[in-house]
Parts: sequence; C-alpha cells; structure tokens
Amino acid sequence: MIEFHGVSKRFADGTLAVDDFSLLIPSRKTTVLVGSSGCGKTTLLRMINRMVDPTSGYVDIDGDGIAAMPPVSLRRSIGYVMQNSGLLPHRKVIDNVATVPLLTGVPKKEAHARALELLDTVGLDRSLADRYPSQLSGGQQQRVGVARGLAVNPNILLMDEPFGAVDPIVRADLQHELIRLQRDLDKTVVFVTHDIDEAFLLGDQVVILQVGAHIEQQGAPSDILANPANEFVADFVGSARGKRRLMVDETADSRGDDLVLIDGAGYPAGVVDAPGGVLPGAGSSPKSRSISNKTDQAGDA
Amino acid sequence: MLFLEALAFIVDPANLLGEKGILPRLVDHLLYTGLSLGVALLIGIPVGLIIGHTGKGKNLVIALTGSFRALPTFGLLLFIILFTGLGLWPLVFVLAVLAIPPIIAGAYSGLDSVNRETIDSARAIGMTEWQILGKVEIPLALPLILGGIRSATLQIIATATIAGYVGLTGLGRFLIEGLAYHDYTIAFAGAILVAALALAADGLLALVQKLVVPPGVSRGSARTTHRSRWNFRPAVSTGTHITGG
Amino acid sequence: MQWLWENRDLVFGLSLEHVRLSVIPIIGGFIACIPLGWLANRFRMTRAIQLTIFGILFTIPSLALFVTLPSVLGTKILNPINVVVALTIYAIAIMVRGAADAFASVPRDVIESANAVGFSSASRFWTVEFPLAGPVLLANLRVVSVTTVSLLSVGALVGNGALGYLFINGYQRDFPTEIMIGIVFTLVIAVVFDQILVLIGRILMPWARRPRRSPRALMVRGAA
Amino acid sequence: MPQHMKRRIIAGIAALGLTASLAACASGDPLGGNGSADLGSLTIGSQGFAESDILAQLYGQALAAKGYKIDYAPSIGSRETFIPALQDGSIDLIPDYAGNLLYGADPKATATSTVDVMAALPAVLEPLGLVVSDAAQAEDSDALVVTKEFAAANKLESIGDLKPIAKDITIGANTEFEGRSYGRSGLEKIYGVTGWKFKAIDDYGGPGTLSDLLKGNIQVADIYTTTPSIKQNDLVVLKDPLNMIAAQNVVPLFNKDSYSVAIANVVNQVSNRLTTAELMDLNEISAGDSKPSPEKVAKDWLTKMGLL
Repeated sequence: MIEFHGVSKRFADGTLAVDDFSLLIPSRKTTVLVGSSGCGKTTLLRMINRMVDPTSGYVDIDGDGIAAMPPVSLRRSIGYVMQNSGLLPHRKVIDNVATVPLLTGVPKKEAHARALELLDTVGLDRSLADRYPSQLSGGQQQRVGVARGLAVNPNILLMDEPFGAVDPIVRADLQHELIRLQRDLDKTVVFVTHDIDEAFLLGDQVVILQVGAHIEQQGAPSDILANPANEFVADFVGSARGKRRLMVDETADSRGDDLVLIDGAGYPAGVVDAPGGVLPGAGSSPKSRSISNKTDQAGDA
Repeated sequence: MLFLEALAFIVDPANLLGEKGILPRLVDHLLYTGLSLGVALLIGIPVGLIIGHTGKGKNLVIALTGSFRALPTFGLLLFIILFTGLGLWPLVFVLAVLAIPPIIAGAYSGLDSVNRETIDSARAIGMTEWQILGKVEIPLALPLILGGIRSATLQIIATATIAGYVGLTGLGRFLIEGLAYHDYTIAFAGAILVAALALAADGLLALVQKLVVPPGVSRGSARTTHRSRWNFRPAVSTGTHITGG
Repeated sequence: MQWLWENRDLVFGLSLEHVRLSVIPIIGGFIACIPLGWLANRFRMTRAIQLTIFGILFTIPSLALFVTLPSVLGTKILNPINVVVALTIYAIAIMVRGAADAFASVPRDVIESANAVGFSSASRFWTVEFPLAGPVLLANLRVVSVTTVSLLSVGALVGNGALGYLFINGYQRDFPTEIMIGIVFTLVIAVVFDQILVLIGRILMPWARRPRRSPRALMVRGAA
Repeated sequence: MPQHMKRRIIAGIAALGLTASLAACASGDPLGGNGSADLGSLTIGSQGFAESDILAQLYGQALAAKGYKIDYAPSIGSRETFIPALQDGSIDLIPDYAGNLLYGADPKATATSTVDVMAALPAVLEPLGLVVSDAAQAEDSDALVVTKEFAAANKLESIGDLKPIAKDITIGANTEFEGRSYGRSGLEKIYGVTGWKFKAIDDYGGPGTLSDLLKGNIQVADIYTTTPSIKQNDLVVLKDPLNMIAAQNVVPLFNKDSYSVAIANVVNQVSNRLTTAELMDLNEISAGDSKPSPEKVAKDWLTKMGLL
C-alpha cells in the first residue's frame, strides 16, 4: 500500500508540478495515473522511489515514511520500467536484467540464472541473453526492461509510460503480456500513461490528473466511464463525443437474443447476447447503458 | 633529395645511440610526454568527469580551458623559467597546461553525450552516484574521453620539441641543432621522428579506444571517435569570453 | 606598465605584424577547406586520403615546419611566407575534418528538396549547403584562429615570430614583464579575432544565433 | 634581376612585409633628418641576443639619419642561419664578431689578433659574396666562465686548468658552441680538455645559462664578455693564453651587393666610436631596471655621440 499525504512539489525553476496531492494506492492492484503531459504524473511516480522528494507532505509505503529510507536501497527494492527501456547500451541483455542483483552482491551465476528465468517470464527467447540492447527490437527492449524491473522480485513495480515508444501492434502485445504477468505475479503496479485506452485496459484503479496533479476523478474504469465526474473527464475519456459510447441499434432487425451495437458514429461495433432483447443488468433504458471496453476485456482476461 | 637524406640519417646506426643519438632522445621525449600527460590526466579527467556528471561549473571550466588554449606555450615556458631556472618541471607544467583543455573537453563532452534517460534509469533502479559514474557514464563516455586524451597526446608530443630550446633534450634537439647549424637534413630527420612518434602514439591510442569500447556501443562510437579529436568547439567558443573580460 | 608605455611603438608594431601574419593562414585555411571539405563529404575516398595527409601534417611540430619549409619551398630563410605557409598547413589540418563534418551536417532531405526545386549543383552549393554548413565551419574556424595566433609566436625562433620576439628578448634580458606583455597581447589578439568571427557569424547567419542549435531548426529556417 | 627588385617583388607578392611594421616604428626616428633624397633601402638583421639588437639599431639609425630606408629583421639566430640570409638577400647587413666570423667561414684559419683576423677576413668572405667594413674597437667574445667558488675550489685561472677535472664538468652554451673552433675541437686540441659533457642552453649566456651555472647544474658556461651578469655575480672568466677564442671585435657584415662606400662610411662612424667599455655600458643600460628597447638604447647613445 502506497499513500500520498498532502504532497506538493515545487521545482527549482518555480513550477509547481504537484499541488497538495493525496492518494491511496492499494497493494496487489494496478493503479494507473493518467493525464496529458506536464500534469505531474511522472513526478508522482518518481516520488515513490525518491527520485523526486516532495517539497511538502510525505509518502508512506505500508505505513512507513519513505523520507527516512535511504534512496538507493529503496530504489533497489522497487522495480522501475521506463519509456525507451533505459537499458545500459554497453551491457548484454542478461547483465542488464541482472544489474540490481549484481549490485546487491548476488553471485554472478545465481543472478544470471535468475535473469534467464525472467526472460522466460517476459516471453523472451533465452538466445537473446547475449545480445546488446541495440540489437533488439523496440518491443523486445521493453520486455527486457520489464524483466529488469522484476529482477529483485519487488513488491512494487513502477512503470513510466513503458509502452509509449513502440508501435500500436507491439504495444497491444505488451499490454496483454502485462495483464498476464500481473495475474501471475500479483504486484503493486503503479503505471503512468497519457493514453486513456491503455489506462482503462490495464488499471484496476484509474486516476485522472490535471495540471498540478489535481485529481479530476479516480475509481474503477467502469465507474469513470459510467459517471464522469465533470466535463473535463467526460471529454478526456471521450464519452461526451460518443466515441466510447455504444448503443443498441434499434433500427436493426432483432435476431433473436442478439442485439446489434453501434458506436457514436453509427457504425456497427458488434453484437451482444441479450436474452429476450434486454441487456443484462440494464436499467431503465438499454440505450443509455454505456458499455466500456474495459468490461469487454475483463471478460476474456 | 632532402627527405631521403633525412631518412638515411635516421636509419644510420651511428645516429642511434650515444649522447646525441636518436634512442636516448626518443626516451627523453617519451619521458616528457608521459609526465606531462600524467599530470594533465590527474587534473583534467577528474575535473571533466565532475562537471560532466554534475553539470556544475561547466561554463567556468570551459571558459578557463578555452583561454588556456590561446596561451602561447613557448612564451609561458620562458616566463616560468625566468623564475624557476631551467629544469624538467617548468616544461611538464606548460605541456600539462596545453593538454588539459582537450582532456577536460573530452571527458566533459563524453559524459554529456551519454543519454540522460540511461542515467536516469540507472539511478531509478538504485545505482549510487559513484556506480552511475563508474558503471554507466564512464564506459559509455570512453570513446570521447579517449579522443580527448589522444588529441592531448598529439599536442604534447609535437610541442615537447621546445624542450630542446631550454636545456633539456628530446627529439626537439634535432630541430634546434638543425636550426643552429642550418642543417636541413637533421631538422628534417627530427621532424620525421616526431611525426612518426605522434602517429605511433595515435595509432596505439586508437587501438586502445577500439578495445575498450564495449561492442554494444561501438557503432555509435565510430563517429564520435572521429569527432572527438577536434572536439574543442565548446571550449573555444565560450572560452574566450572570459579572457575578453 | 611603464615599460609598455615606453615601448608602445615596438609592442604596437609587433602586434600589427602578429595580426598580419596570422590573418592570412586563418583566411587561407578557411578558403582551402571549403572545396576540401566538400570533396571529403562527397567522396568517401578523398575524405580518407585528406584526413590521413593532414593528420600526418598536423603531427609535425611547428618549429620543424618553420625550419625546413625554406628548403622545400625554395623561399628565403627569413621570408615570413615560410611561417605563413606553415600556419596555413596547420589551419587546413585542423579545419579539414571539421569542414567535412560541417557539410555532412547538412541534412540530406534539404539537399534533395533543393535538387527537386531545380537548383543547379553549383547554386545549390552556394545557396544551400554552404550556408547550412556555416555554423559548424565557423566553430572550426574559431579553433583555427586561436591556435594560429598562439602558434605564430614559435616563429620567433626563426626570426618571424611577431610578438614571439618579446618572449625571446624578454627571456634573454631576464625580463618577465616583457614576456608577460607578449602573452597578454597574444591573448588579446586571439580574443579580438574570436569576437570578430562571432560577429561575422551573427551577421551572416542570423538563423544560427543560438549556438549549437539542432540541425533540424537550421534546416527549417535555412531552407525557407 | 637586381637584388632589391627581387626583394620588392617578393615583398609585394607576399604582401606580408615582416618588417614593414617595425620600419613604421623606426620611422618615428629622425629619418631623413637632413632631407636628402631616397638612397635606397637596407634590411639590417640581428642575432638572437640583446646586444646584437642594439648594434643593429646603432647602424640602422645612423644610416636612417642619412636618408636610407631601414628595415630590421631581429633575432635571426646563429651564424649558420644569418649567413645564408645575407647571401639570399633577406638581409643586407648584420653586426657580427670578427673572430667567430673568420672561424665560421674558414675552420682552418689561424689568425687570433684583431689585426690578423681583419686581414684574413676579406679573402675568406669574398667567395661567399660577403664583405665587412671597419671593425670596432669594441670586443665581445665568447668566454668560458665559472663561479668564484668553483674557481677557488679547483684552482682555476685559465681554460687549461679545466683539464684535470674535465670528466666531471658540464659546459653549458648555445647549441652551435659544440661545433665551433673554440668548442669541443678547440678545447680538446688546444687545451687537452676532453671528456666533458655538453648541455645546450640556447639563450646566448642568458638567464637560463646563468641560473644553471649558479645552481651547479653546469660548471662552466659560455657567456659573452660584455654581459653585465658576469660582474653582477662575481663570475670568473677563464683566461685564454693560447688564444683559442680569436679576437671578437664587432664588425658589420654586408652582402656584397648591398655594400657601398657611402654606406660603409656611415657605418664606420659608428664603429669608430664603439669601445668595449661603451658596449658594456650599452648592455648594462639594456639590462637595467627600465629595460629600454634596443631602439631607445641605440638612439640615446647615438645622440650622446653626436651621430644623429
């Protein structure tokens, strides 16, 4: 459990990146901080491993104030994955993965054996172990990055836009890989992104931020989609523009128990099983029922 | 032909040993070069690494080293000798002054060239500042650091010839003797010897550069290596402002 | 100070001579490097050859060149042209690599778009490549300028050192002040030259006023 | 093509005029004081030490006062360099020293006295295309010098006394000393002083040589007899009873093509007034606290002598 207590950060140049921010990040869940660039989300993430110290307020991990913890050992106990992987270009893949264990004095043989296992875990072939990062594709580099983040088997995994720089197909791959990993590993994941789709896909809890790390809304994806707290959120998640809102196509012929769904632009988006032509758990009108991507995905996860 | 006569002088065994032979003078030349380079490295590398790592004091050091570069070595040497008398240390001092700017520039720009994200991620996974410097920044900056050292070495070797003018020896003696006796053959032979020594040292350092650069970054370094020899730009460009003030 | 005032004619004269003897190598080196740098950038082979030749020339001590050039050029011993030629060789040796880099720094797509809009290759060179290579050329020229001004004083050993005369004369008369004045005036000339070059750069390349801006930024302004 | 034409063309082509700026300084002097017509121009060289600079200025200013256009080429270096410079027309005139000039041109020469040396010179210089005008009384010869303490400890009076300790001494001098008649060969053949080490210090017996001598890095130094530091530091000049070092009267050395009786007359006026004592005075003024330029030292002296 990670807790932010009235945290603010003013940088040396005077910008107030984070303004009185409080949040509880539950253990063994994925919390996604989402917002456009400059909203302070990365600063928040970096406060958790003391890459940034707050100007005021404090951060606790499992009830202990991290301000008293030595930054280096704190960082070593927390996994960190960043955009462009941040791998050391002059070290082989296996040494990159084993960096932190080697730093903490784990014997080389042991560290390497563990690193190879981690390559399996993130779905990389062991034959890549002796390559240099520059010899890998972007997607492979990110997987190595994740493997390195997991190397010390941390309870907390911080991910700073880890999939921001790869192409959409690879990104989708990596996202599903992460969902699978999280199911197996059960870490406390704090994930930063500016991509609301990614946030809804990955987050158990999504926190939508505005400049100064002001929380516009936080909650489960389905809640946010169903009840945007304000116009900003509605606009941000796209529901106001109808982009993400699916409706029953009432003009289509009913085909038994299936209803045809159309998106905001009126294009068919799929069919839904609706015994008797009524959506399960639907309220008064099926037309007003929003169906988020998230519920869809959660179904097959 | 002069060049052939000079070559004949060099290969003549009679000119190899003895008080005024090529070998003892070569050894002295290497001694001056080694000492000066050592002093320059002792000062230049830490300074370059510190400003490269912290980014602090950058402008000041760059300005200082830039004005060092405009200092006429010859004048500085004679100036110092008037106070100290003849000796090895005045020479070593001025040659080190000559060599420090490219060494600092190489170390500084080497660290500066390391991707900020790589350093950031190293810090984020829990490396101490020293570990970041030792395990990330220096290995990645090595091509440029060595480039600076290469450049410094060449300058020292060529300039150490002035030792011959101030009571020391070294290969510069052939030039001074050639000048004093108006003997172009000896002067030319001296020029060839110094150039050969410089090229040999340069080749050796190039080889070292190749060997120490990890394969993972060798592709990028091929280009930076070339540039580094001439990488005086920042030092000069801002350097002269201070001397102007 | 007293000495400087009493000998102002001498110091002024030597400074003037220093300026004269170092201006020619600086300009000559620059002019020579334009075609050399362009060639080196255009044809890989010539680049390697040039870099090797000038790499070797650069390793020859200045004193050696000063002493031996008359025999190579057939010039008179005391002819200042010996020192000028030697310094020009150094200027080229320093600049040639930088000039190749400078032309290499011109983005390919700019050249191609210049071709596409119908520049002849000569006009493309003078209106596109040369100006865009300008900032890097200038940076190299500033190194050459400082180096030339400082190296010239060694010429005093062969009777053509301009301010270097004060070094030898001050040394032999056990008079540090004279040497210091020589050093200071050498530095002053180096600084003045450098500032003049900066100024020229500002006037001729207004788009590059912030030093070391990204080539992309240059490209946009330069192509426009 | 006449020398001066060639010179002018080269100067024109190069547009560099090494000396033009110096000439500009010199033009502050009473050039053409008697308003006479342009008598042609001369470039006067000097060797790499202060006394030579002063002598060049003495002759140059005297000539300028008579309407010659004078350029200076200071600090050319050793005889091995300035002789070719005279021959190729880079310079027209340079002050030299008779004995060294003779032995430099003819290593087999035997003359030692001023009269003999001056008598022998023309024949030796003729094939080189060089001539001299009258020698001055002033002498400034190379001298082997030791500290007072070293002389006392080793009972040194003359050069020959070095013989027993030769293997333990280092002689410091300019590079060319070793090859001179009064260098290694002279010391060995004439005085039997063999086995000494040589340290080249190219400052013509200047501060580097002096400090090395005082520190004991060298035991014997080649310092010129008119150098003030000999008196200032109580140095002992070793006697030369066998006349290894020939008479070293100051003598103006010309390129034959540049020489004319008219010029020689002007130059001789200066030489005739120049005694060893005067020369030492000039050196002391030059090395004195105000370190005046050679130009000023020469001008004051010429004014004092009524030669301007």
